[in-house]
Amino acid sequence: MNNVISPRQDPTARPFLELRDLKIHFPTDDGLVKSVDGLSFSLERGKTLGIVGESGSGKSVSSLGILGIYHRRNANVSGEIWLDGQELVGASPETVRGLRGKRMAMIFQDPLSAMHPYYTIGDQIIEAYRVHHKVSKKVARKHAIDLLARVGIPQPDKRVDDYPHQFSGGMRQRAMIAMALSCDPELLIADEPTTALDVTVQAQILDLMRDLQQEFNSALIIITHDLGVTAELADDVLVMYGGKCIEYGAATEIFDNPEHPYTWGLLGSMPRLDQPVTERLLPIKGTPPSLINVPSGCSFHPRCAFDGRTGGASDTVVPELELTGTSGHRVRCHMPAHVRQQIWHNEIKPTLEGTGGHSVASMSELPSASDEQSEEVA
Amino acid sequence: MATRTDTSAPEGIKAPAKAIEGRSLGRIAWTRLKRDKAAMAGGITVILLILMAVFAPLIVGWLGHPPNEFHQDNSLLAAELGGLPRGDFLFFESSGISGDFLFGLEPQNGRDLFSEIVYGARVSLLIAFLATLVSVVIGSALGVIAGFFGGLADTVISFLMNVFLAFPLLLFAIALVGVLPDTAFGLSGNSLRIALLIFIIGFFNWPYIARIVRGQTLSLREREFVDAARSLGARGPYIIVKEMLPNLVAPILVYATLLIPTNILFEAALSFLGVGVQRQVVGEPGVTWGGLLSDAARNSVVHFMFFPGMAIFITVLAFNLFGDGLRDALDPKSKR
Amino acid sequence: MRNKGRVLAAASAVFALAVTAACGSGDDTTKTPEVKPEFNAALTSVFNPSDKPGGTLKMAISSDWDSVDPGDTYYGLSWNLLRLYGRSLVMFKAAPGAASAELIPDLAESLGVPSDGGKTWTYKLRAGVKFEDGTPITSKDVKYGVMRSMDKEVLVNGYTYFNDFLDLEAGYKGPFKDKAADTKAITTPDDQTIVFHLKQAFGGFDYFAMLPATVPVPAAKDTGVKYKEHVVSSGPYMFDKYEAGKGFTLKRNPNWDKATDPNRKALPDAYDVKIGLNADDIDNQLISGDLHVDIAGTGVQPAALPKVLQDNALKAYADNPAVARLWYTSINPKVAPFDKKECREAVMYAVDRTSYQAAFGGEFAGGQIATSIMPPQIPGYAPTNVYPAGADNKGDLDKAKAALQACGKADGFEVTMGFRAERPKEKATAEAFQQSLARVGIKVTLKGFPTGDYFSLYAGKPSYRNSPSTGLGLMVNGWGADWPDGYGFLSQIVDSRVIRDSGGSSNLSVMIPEVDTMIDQALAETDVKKREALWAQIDKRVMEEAVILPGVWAKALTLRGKNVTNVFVNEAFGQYDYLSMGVAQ
Amino acid sequence: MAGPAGLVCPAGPAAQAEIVVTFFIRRTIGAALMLLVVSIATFLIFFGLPRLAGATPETFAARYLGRTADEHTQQLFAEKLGFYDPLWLQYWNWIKAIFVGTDYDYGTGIEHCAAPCFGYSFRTNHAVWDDLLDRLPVTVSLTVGASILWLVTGVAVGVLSALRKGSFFDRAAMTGALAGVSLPPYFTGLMFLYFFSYQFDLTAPGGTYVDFTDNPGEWAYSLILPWITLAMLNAAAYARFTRAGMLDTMGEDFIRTARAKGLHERVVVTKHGLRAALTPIITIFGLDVGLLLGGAILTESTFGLKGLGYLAIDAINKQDFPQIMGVTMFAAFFVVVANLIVDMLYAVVDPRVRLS
Repeated sequence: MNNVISPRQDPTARPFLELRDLKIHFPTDDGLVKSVDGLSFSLERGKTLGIVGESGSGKSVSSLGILGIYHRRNANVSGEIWLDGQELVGASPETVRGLRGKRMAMIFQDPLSAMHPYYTIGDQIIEAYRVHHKVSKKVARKHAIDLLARVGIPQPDKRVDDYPHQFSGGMRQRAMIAMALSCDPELLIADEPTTALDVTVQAQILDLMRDLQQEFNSALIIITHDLGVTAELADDVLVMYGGKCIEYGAATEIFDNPEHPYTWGLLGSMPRLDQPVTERLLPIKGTPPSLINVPSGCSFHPRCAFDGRTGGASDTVVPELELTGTSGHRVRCHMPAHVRQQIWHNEIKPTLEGTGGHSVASMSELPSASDEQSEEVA
Repeated sequence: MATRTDTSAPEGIKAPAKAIEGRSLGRIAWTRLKRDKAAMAGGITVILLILMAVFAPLIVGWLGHPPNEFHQDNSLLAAELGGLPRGDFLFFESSGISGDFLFGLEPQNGRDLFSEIVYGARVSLLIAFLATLVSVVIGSALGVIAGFFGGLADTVISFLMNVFLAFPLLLFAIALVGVLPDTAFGLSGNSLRIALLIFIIGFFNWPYIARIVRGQTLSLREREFVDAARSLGARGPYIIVKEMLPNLVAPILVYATLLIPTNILFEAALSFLGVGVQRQVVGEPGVTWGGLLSDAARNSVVHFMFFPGMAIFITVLAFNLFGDGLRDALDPKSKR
Repeated sequence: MRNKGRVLAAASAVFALAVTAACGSGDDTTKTPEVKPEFNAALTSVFNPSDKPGGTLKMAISSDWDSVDPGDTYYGLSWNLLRLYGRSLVMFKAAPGAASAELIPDLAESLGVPSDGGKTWTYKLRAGVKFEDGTPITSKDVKYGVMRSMDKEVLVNGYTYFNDFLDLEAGYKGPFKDKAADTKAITTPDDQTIVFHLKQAFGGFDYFAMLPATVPVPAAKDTGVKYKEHVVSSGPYMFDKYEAGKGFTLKRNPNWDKATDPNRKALPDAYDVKIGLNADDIDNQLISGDLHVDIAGTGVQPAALPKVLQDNALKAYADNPAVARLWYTSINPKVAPFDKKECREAVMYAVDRTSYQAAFGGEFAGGQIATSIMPPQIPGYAPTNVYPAGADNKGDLDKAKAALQACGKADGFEVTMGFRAERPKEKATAEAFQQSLARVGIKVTLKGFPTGDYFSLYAGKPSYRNSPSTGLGLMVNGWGADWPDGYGFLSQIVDSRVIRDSGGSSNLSVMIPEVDTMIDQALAETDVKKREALWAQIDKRVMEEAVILPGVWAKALTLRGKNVTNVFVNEAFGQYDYLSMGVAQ
Repeated sequence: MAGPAGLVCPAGPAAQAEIVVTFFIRRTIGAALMLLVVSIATFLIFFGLPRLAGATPETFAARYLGRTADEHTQQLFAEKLGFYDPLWLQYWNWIKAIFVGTDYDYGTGIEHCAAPCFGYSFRTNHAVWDDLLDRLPVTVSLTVGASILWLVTGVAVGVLSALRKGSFFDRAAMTGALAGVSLPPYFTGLMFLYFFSYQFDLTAPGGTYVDFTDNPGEWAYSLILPWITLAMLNAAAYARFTRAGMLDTMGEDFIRTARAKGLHERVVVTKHGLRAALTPIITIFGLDVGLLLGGAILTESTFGLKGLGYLAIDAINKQDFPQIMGVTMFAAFFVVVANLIVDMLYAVVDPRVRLS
């Protein structure tokens, strides 16, 4: 499973970002937490990858891993991360730090807690800019005001001196984006950029991000549990479960021909505005797997309704992430491809389309992993 | 569509075959606590100290001499040196430490320091435990009232807490012990003193418990199950007792455990300053570690300071270790 | 001022010594041989005698004392010290040994001349004595000093001898209430003569004339309670700086004329008195030589005691004077079951006297086990031991049990014992009582009281100590002679008539009409020998009543400072004589 | 693009100033109210409670008088000092004296006790205020020295421990800190005195205090043991606070953001981590200093330092009520003022605190 690369890869050139068998493990008192366990993908500039999964599936950890924000003392990291020809896992922390914020930047979930409450928005943007550019405070301030204007903050020359708590949620997220863009990064990772916002603001932010990506021609990774967001932005989609990638492909593939039962579950629980309001949401039952005691075999099998159709392999053998179809679509499932496609077309799709998806809830209301686990890897 | 909720629901997801065995908070905490060596050491020490206090007469009968017995024989105390114990042990000069007197003798009157230390645990632990109980009762009651009812009750109680925190507590406690009458509530002598100390120490520490309980109550009040109970027509007292209290037990337990060592130090401080329990022969000897230290301060004989001081230190440390461990076990967020 | 560390201090002291020695060897005129320090060397003779003036004598005390105002002080150390800046009519001779018991004229030309059968006493002042500002001292200043001292609302400390004995007019108010107040009880026929008129004959009036109240006070300079902040000197030294609660310095009084004063050597140039130092530190500084005198004169602290006793070099600088002071315990006959004499006797027999002694620090620091009230150095003392506590002084339990049987409490009883909470020795005494009385079934409950209120509100207040609910059966007590004489020692603690309902008296338990009569007899007795014999009888009679359990006749292990000259113990005070000391340079 | 509908409009500078003034006034009134409650409670305890326990106006007066005063004198004095007045009137007079002063009749004539007059001491016949001022330098010296010591060491150890969580240093420091908070200062103080002063002669003996103005060197020399003793206890507590606060802070999202910006770890720790972690520490520090300024009772009595705490114990032992009242009010005053200062400081340090 080493050669998992972008579905759209040009085999001659090295992709802009490439992960190879990335593993991030945290030894704890209770056992080894395998937050990310063998993740591989690649991404080109100007393209967008959506990483989807429940809380605790390892999506945030992998993005932090790319940025090199983990405690070297208590995290075991292996594999390779290539950014524009430079390997990051083996690079010195100082090298990675120099890239952070400059060539790769991150937009965090919940900008209220992600911004320092004691410093003004301006100070925080200026700081981000000046750490990588030797400019005067005045120049940096001008830059910050420009950025704020760029992300649509009215009266940026005044608001630049406000504190984060003086901003509304949407404005804060815009400021956060401005901060991430301060050094024109080539790789932008957005971790649940819209989760904390209400629906109308969500749309504005997503618009903004799409515009900016095009303008800066950066590679964008959107991490979310909301397939809707992915559908809006992503070129490729990667579904994570229990620290592993279980389905990976072009966005159209994933939405039209998903082959993993977990992906079906995700789609089933996605509210669809384009469908008539007839049925209630279809939640995924059970709880996400413990990252310490990952279920044997296919880690999804305890929740999988089809584990009976794998001939008993589901709880003994870890399935490989194998190609299916021709467009680079890969799935990690014991069921043969034709069986999966059959189930999708005959059993699942009709249910989703026919009865499907009015909902009040989204996946955030799914039974989620205990907060404890996600905190432990942070 | 009933089948949707079945395990064979076509959306391809089923409930876990086996529900994970529900573990009570107590069990989880106990498992965690067992793994924490320092906390266990503290806990075991606490238990030993309690046993020592309870069985003081037996221990002293076995390893020492009655705590009030004078040993002024010239072979033990050097009368010509003003009653300094004879015999050195390590750096404990003139301590009189021997197989017969494990911690040596008190200068001048030759009481067995070991027995005094053992008996000292009684007063110390009794007062610390009961005073904590007083704090917990007052603090929980006022904390719940402030947190649950809010409004005027909260304003008044919060103000009271601030007033109490603004008082120079030690000063007040000392003054109160000094000012109060000799006989009251049908008690007199040391029983009255102990009762007073318990009340005073307990009374001055309630804001610490109240603050925690108030905060917890405030957050619990917003939780669904309380709303649920209320929407079902449950009234305040019922909600407090049935819904709130069970959820408050853990934090109260933790902070009570951490209050005990504070109270031990408080009692010792009062005794050190001479307003604690007084030595008696009627009934209990009323030895206090703080009192011994204060006597020792006048003599500059090192063993006389060392053992009572270490007794306080070890006891307080044991409770602190145990309390810290308990907090970590019950409240994983504070973990390490 | 203290230096940066004892090491440094010691080094400089050594250096100073070396310099002194060098100078001494070069100086032929004072060819005094090196005085070898010795234990008790200053007890009965003058140690390191010298007439060499100069230097600063450094003194310190750990607690404050009542006042430096001669009209407002009742502390022996204060009476000892104030002779530096105040001259009373009469004083004790500044001499070692028994000689100090002798009264000699000071401000007066001679001792008092009695007339009217001892009811009138006349003193003539020396000529040419002046206050520090140069004003001549007249008999009116002496009269004023006595008059002001009698106002106990303003000058609250001290004795009431003058109030009790002077033939004051009814309604006499004193100079504080009425500036023009005057009394015929003291007359000043001329500026050099003062006459005291008493209500009753009193043969020992010279002792009253010795009291600091007869130190002259210029009425114009009197500021009542604040007078202590600047006492106007009549002696060789006057106040330089005075800081309440911290200390003061004395410098030479230019208007003091040695010709008018045969009693004072006035050797040092100045005195530096520090108040409120740590008691242990005072001992350390005495040992290191940074300090010359511990004014309290009660001896070294328990911490330093073994050090001094074990180290011969240190011990050579120590003296062990007896003090005319008895540490005792009052047995209150007004509290059941002590209303029965046998029950009191049980206590007398049962108490382990050696533990009493140990409580006060043993034989050196504490004192000698007392068998009666009057200390041996009081003239007329006759050994008596009415209730012997066994051969080894550890209590006679058989007799105690027999006494308990006799009083109907064969199984013992419970009693409360009061003591001053801040006095560790008294606390130790009370604990020793608990211990030894428990042996015969008497259970003692201890109760500590604030020192300041002990006599005025608790033990000293009859309504408190005798009440059935708060009754104190046993009360730790202590008494030092105002002066070494039967009257001076006994009258305030065995005369039932000094007990007042408002409290404050030191007599907590002695209410024997027969004793009161005997005291009156003794007062009237003009023959000294007979009078002294009478006091001894009173001592024995009170003992028989078993209302006082004598503990120890106090002794102190005191340290002579290094470099101090002319040191001796003045028996009248039981302390080093502060008037005579000098300091070697 | 989003409209500014959800914006919180920042207040203009004038409005801001007004808010600050209102905040200040509100807090000051609150503080005054608290002092009032403390003073009433104190007064009741020292002048009301003893009456219930059997004290009479005469016994109060007796404390000003010597042992020799008779009943009549005591009554006269009780009358003169107003002890026969109803309790509320006595309290009123006491409060009034603090603001406008009062006259005391001490035999030699009327003496004026200028505001702030906390009454006259029973035993020294001194204005209590003078005694308080007299003792203040000792307590201030002790507190200032010790607090600097414990703040620096406590915070340094706490930060290092947090940054090296789980290391040997961390475990050793935290074990030490737990031991530190379990050690009573009078025990450590006594042992220090015994070894460093009594045995090895390295430091000043107990009871020594030299004024800073007299000799700064000796001042420090005389206070070094008390400083260490007092600082040890608090340094241990502060190390624990700081470590916990630092761990919390370093787990905050904004630290992750700071790292994601590519800031140097040093900047992340100091500028972002410490800034947030220290704010609550400063609050506790202010309150602790306020509390100690009212008298470090245990340390002062262990070392025989004649500061406010020592005065308090002395006054209580001798039942000198006016003095006890004075010290208590003084101490409460410091605590309340410290509270006030800390509140305001917090508003400055943490922009989120709304000044309303």
